Amino acid sequence: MKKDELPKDLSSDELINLYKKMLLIREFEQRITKDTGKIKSPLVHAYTGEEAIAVGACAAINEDDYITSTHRGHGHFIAKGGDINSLMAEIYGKEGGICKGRGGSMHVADFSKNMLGANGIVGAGPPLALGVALASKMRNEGKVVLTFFGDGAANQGMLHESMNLAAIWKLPIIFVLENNKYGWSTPVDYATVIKDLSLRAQGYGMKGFTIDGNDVIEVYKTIKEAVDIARKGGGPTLIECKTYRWQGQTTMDADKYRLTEEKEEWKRKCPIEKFKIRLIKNEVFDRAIIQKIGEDTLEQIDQSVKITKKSPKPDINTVLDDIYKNPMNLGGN
Amino acid sequence: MKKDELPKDLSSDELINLYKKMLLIREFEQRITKDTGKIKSPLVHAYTGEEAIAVGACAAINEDDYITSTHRGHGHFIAKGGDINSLMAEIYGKEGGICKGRGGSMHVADFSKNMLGANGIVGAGPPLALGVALASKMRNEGKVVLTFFGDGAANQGMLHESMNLAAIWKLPIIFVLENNKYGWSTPVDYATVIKDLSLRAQGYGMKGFTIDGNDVIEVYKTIKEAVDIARKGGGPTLIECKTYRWQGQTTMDADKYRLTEEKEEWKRKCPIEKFKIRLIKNEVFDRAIIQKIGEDTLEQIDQSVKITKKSPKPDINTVLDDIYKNPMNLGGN
Amino acid sequence: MTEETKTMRGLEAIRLAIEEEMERDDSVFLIGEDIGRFGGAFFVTEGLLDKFGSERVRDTPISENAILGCAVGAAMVGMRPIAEIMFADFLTVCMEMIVNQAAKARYMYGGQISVPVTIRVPFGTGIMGAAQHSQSFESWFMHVPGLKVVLPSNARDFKGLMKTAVRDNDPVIFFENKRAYYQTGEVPLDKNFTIPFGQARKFTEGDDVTIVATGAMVLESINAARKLEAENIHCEVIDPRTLVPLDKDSILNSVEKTGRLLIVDEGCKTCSVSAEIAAIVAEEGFHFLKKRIIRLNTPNVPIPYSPNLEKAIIPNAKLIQENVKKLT
Amino acid sequence: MTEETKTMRGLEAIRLAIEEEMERDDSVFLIGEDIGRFGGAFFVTEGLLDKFGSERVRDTPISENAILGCAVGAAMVGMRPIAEIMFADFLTVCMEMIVNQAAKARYMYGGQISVPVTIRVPFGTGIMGAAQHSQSFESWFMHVPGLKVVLPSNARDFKGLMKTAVRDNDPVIFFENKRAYYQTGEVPLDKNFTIPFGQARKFTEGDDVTIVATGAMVLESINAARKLEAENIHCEVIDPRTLVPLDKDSILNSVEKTGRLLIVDEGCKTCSVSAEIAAIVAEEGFHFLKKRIIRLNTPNVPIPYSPNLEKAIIPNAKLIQENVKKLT
Ligand SMILES: Cc1ncc(C[n+]2csc(CCOP(=O)(O)OP(=O)(O)O)c2C)c(N)n1
Ligand SMILES: Cc1ncc(C[n+]2csc(CCOP(=O)(O)OP(=O)(O)O)c2C)c(N)n1
Ligand SMILES: [Mg+2]
Ligand SMILES: [Mg+2]
Repeated sequence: MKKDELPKDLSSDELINLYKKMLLIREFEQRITKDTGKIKSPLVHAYTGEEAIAVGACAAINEDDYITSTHRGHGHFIAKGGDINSLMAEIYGKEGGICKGRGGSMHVADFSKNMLGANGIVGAGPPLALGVALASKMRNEGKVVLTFFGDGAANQGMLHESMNLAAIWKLPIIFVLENNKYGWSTPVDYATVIKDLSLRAQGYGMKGFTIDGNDVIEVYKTIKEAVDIARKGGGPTLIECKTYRWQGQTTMDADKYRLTEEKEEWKRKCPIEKFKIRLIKNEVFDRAIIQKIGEDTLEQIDQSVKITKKSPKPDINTVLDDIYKNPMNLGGN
Repeated sequence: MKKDELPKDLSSDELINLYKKMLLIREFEQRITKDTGKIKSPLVHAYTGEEAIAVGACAAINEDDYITSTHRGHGHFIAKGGDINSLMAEIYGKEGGICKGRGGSMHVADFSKNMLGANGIVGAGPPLALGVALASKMRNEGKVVLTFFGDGAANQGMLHESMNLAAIWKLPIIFVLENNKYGWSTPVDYATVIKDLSLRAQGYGMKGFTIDGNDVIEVYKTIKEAVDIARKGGGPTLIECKTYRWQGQTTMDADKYRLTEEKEEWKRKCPIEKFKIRLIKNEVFDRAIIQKIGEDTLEQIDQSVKITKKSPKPDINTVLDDIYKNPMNLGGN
Repeated sequence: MTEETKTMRGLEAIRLAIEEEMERDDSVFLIGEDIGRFGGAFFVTEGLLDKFGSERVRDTPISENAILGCAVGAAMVGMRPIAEIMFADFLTVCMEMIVNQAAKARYMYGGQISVPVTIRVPFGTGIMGAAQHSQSFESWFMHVPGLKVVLPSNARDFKGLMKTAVRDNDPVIFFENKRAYYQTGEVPLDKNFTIPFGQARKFTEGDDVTIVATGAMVLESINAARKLEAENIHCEVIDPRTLVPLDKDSILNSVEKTGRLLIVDEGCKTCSVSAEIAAIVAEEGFHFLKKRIIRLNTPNVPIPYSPNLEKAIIPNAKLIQENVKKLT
Repeated sequence: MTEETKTMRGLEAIRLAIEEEMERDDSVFLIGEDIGRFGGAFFVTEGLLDKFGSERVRDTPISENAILGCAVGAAMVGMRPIAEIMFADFLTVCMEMIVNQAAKARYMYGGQISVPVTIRVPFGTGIMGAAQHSQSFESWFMHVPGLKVVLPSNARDFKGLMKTAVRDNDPVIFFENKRAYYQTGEVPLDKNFTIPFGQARKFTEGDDVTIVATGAMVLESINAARKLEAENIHCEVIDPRTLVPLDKDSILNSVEKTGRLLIVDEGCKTCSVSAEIAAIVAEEGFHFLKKRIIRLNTPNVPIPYSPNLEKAIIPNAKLIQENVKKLT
């Protein structure tokens, strides 16, 4: 086996961590999918197959940088360092969930990690990300924002407004377009004429790149570069990451609109498998470590399921809590 | 004087008609501006300085082709063949107005001419134009739609959705971007980074051109080409016409945000004056005819004011008419 | 003459109505996200692509303003589009085409045109949709003159009212209750079967209390009324079926008889459908009232994800029973 | 202790409040179309650019979703933005950020954050704005839990409530009545002057009829009440000032005294503010009522352009007088 170029700014541990995180997301989603019947929600979206994007991207930013996510947010949550126990519990709708069971899969958020929320509205993350980036800029925080969105979301009006605004104000924001070839059942090549969606960046005077979203290192490097520019006041970048979702649109989707061959083809491009082989080739780790990581990962997930099961359902007496921060004054005059 | 190239498909009469229409718009807006005090509405937007776009564009389509307009719609209305008496009366809020005094300046429309309406919402014309183009396509009418919008509107989310949809379905629609350098008080070079907004067409896989919007012949020719493509099923085109509005945003706008030099500079590029000289040079008409056209135009406008003044205010007993086409059934069970 | 009917679910009744109208009238076409090959998020349009082709069953990108622009614009020039917005919650991204364009075009253009568009919108709770996939926004549209607002509660009405909506010459927003999608009912097969707008339907007769309910709350109310019969409390359950136009007469006539009014709707309480109905009766039927009016609504809270929380806030038969008793 | 005040127009009172809050708190900033050099469509923010610079007074392209995205997103991470949407009518293009994001973020994320954003929205008739520049949409937002809805009617309240809005930790939608912009009033100059949310203001005292009015209808009601005094009819004119939270107690206490209720608001009648207030009283104050409730609203019609048509549909003092008499 021959060594190839791995980024010099990443230590072996960091490289292994990328692998671990991707695997954790993968196994988490597998478990969620297996548990669909118990979770019952028809609106759970698994990130399987796209792990390299969230993990590569989040590795390229600091802990106190921000991300906004999508309806398909578990991967972003985990990649940004969110706790899988509270993630699992949330998807199960339990009191111990990160949103106390109020949000569910489509609204997982961990503000302590600056993971600013999955979002049920396609395209709603980027406008919010503008505000976060603006706040960072106005307060001279030097923090950047990654805003993830899909190929489907790319055709939402809000996206256009967001990219233009980010560009004119040179906001520290990276538009991470996860092009997994479908918006629900709609193929991206039906939804738009152009091949590479990053082309749209030109229309806003912004840089745009299209990269292999299944290559965690390529994602890491490209985002890192864009982040460096953004942090220095150079403004936003659009990065289209080509990938594929392995599962149906939701964990309950029969997925009849995609060809088996296409799915098989993409499974052969598995981002985790690909990276594993590369790390082995480069002698970053070996089969024994891999085995151990695999076991630890499953153990972690089993653990989270156990904790989730012990977590009670949310108390119905709290159902009207947390609507407002400042209590409502209803006094007479 | 030396002759230059004039389009061969336009007869002298047709060329003179372009001039007449531009002048009619110009004088109409001058009159409206003079009458601001009588009209009272603070939301009247004059087209002065931009006449070549509406006139050149509408000359490039057939009478039964469609247009959608903007808040600045008088010019489009006249160019599409609408009757200035009912236009004037509408702006005055009279019963004889084309919308019976219900719409006013921002909603002038003449559906008998397929002028589908001025619109008070910036960016709302293009989505509607999609539907009109789609109808034309589905019914094999061979009709095209020109949808006018401003440089300000270009940053509305709806625009993005509309251009993308038009492109994927190859709808017979021409996006006519009237870049008059300002969206209200906001300079276009503040509102977006790129110099030529037609660049955005690329992001949708559409052709885009930037042209001199003060040259009625250039507008005519470019639109004509795009129309021919659209009629043959070749899909949409974005045409950015660079121009300038001579007056304030509204007839009541003090217009303090623009430099006098800039205004003067653009007045020297007057589309009407420029075209007049060109027609003289080419011996299409002479001073005598020009004189006559000028007088006729003013006469027409005086006439329309007279008619307007005679038109009664709308009858308040009709105020609840025309909300619904099918009467509301309110019977018991 | 007996009516030929078939048992089917609500969503199939809508599909049947659409299919019949598309067969009847070439100017009817469908537009929306994933409505073609996929058949729609709730499978209402399943099979229609095969039958009518992709020209008339148009899948779109995720661009709700463009979807409604297509629909409203096409209607302005004589087509009869049926647009689907996948969840009522997403109306927030495309209000413009409905509120400022479709609703107003006829009036503000001085009656020059009409806008025969139908906008289909699934709404309501029951699928763990949480805050952004469970909302009931019908009262917003009741507040917008120029629109007609339809909200059927059962399979039969889905069919009859959908057909009327498509044939109507004004913009109609057609709210489809998610729970009602899955409930079965007897649906007339007659292709001329339509239900006129502005006619409420009375499900039970009684002298004691009038219950006005919409959507999923109709069935809850009927169930409550049945239980109450056993206690000798007789309720009239009235479903307005169309909110604009609203059949005030049926409501007022019933209140004249009972003197007592309970209103049940799934929207958050403030400024909901129930507010309007209460206000109408307080204005026009006050002299009939023997007791205060009671409104049962989802309280003013975003819809939570966890099913036990959701269940705790949505009115149900038990709550209706309890409140009817407060009035008697 | 006498209060130091200055006479100013409504729009200047808002400006003063904003200016004071921007001086007090660095995290307050302004964002909107043409709010900087131009000073805003109604000149509310005139002069603030010069004072605070373009970082804190941010002109934007015509991209309302991006404007509100900036505001809501920044608020989620601790800023206190004040966004301007130029006319209420344009809320149709940017409901998403208000309804599905700002209003719900705190609840659906389990209380992790709050969203201290203020959204300023001029609304109402009176400037020949026609169908798309005259609307009153406040009831839509009352229907959305998580938002606070403020609607002052005069200069003093503009100042006091704007300051409270900026300091409040929840999303506030602040409706600014166009007619009230130009009416003058005495405005306190004290920088600590604020008016708490949820406290109605009573303008006149009386035993005969309670008039609840909002926005421009408050002045019409006061004028009507003054005229009616001459006929020995004594009305209480109550302005709720904030619609969410709503000071029900003040309304109910007044109705307890008078037994008669007239509600006047400028929104189209169906599902308007007046519907909710009527419903609340029909539910909670029914036993006080001696007569039916009357609502005066703009009828369900798009706003016409011609001033005589517009005038014909907007409630005014004369109509209020006539209707008060119907109740006495
Ligand atoms: C505004 C809006 N429109 C439609 C939907 C329904 N919807 C949820 S996910 C989805 C597909 C999104 O596609 P994409 O952006 O490519 O993300 P992916 O699911 O592929 O990750 C759709 C249409 C929604 N949630 N919000
Ligand atoms: C959605 C919306 N936002 C804002 C406005 C207010 N407004 C009216 S005209 C205008 C400027 C439009 O600029 P542009 O599109 O360049 O057209 P122009 O006036 O220059 O012809 C603005 C901001 C509006 N009418 N609609
Ligand atoms: Mg996708
Ligand atoms: Mg412009």
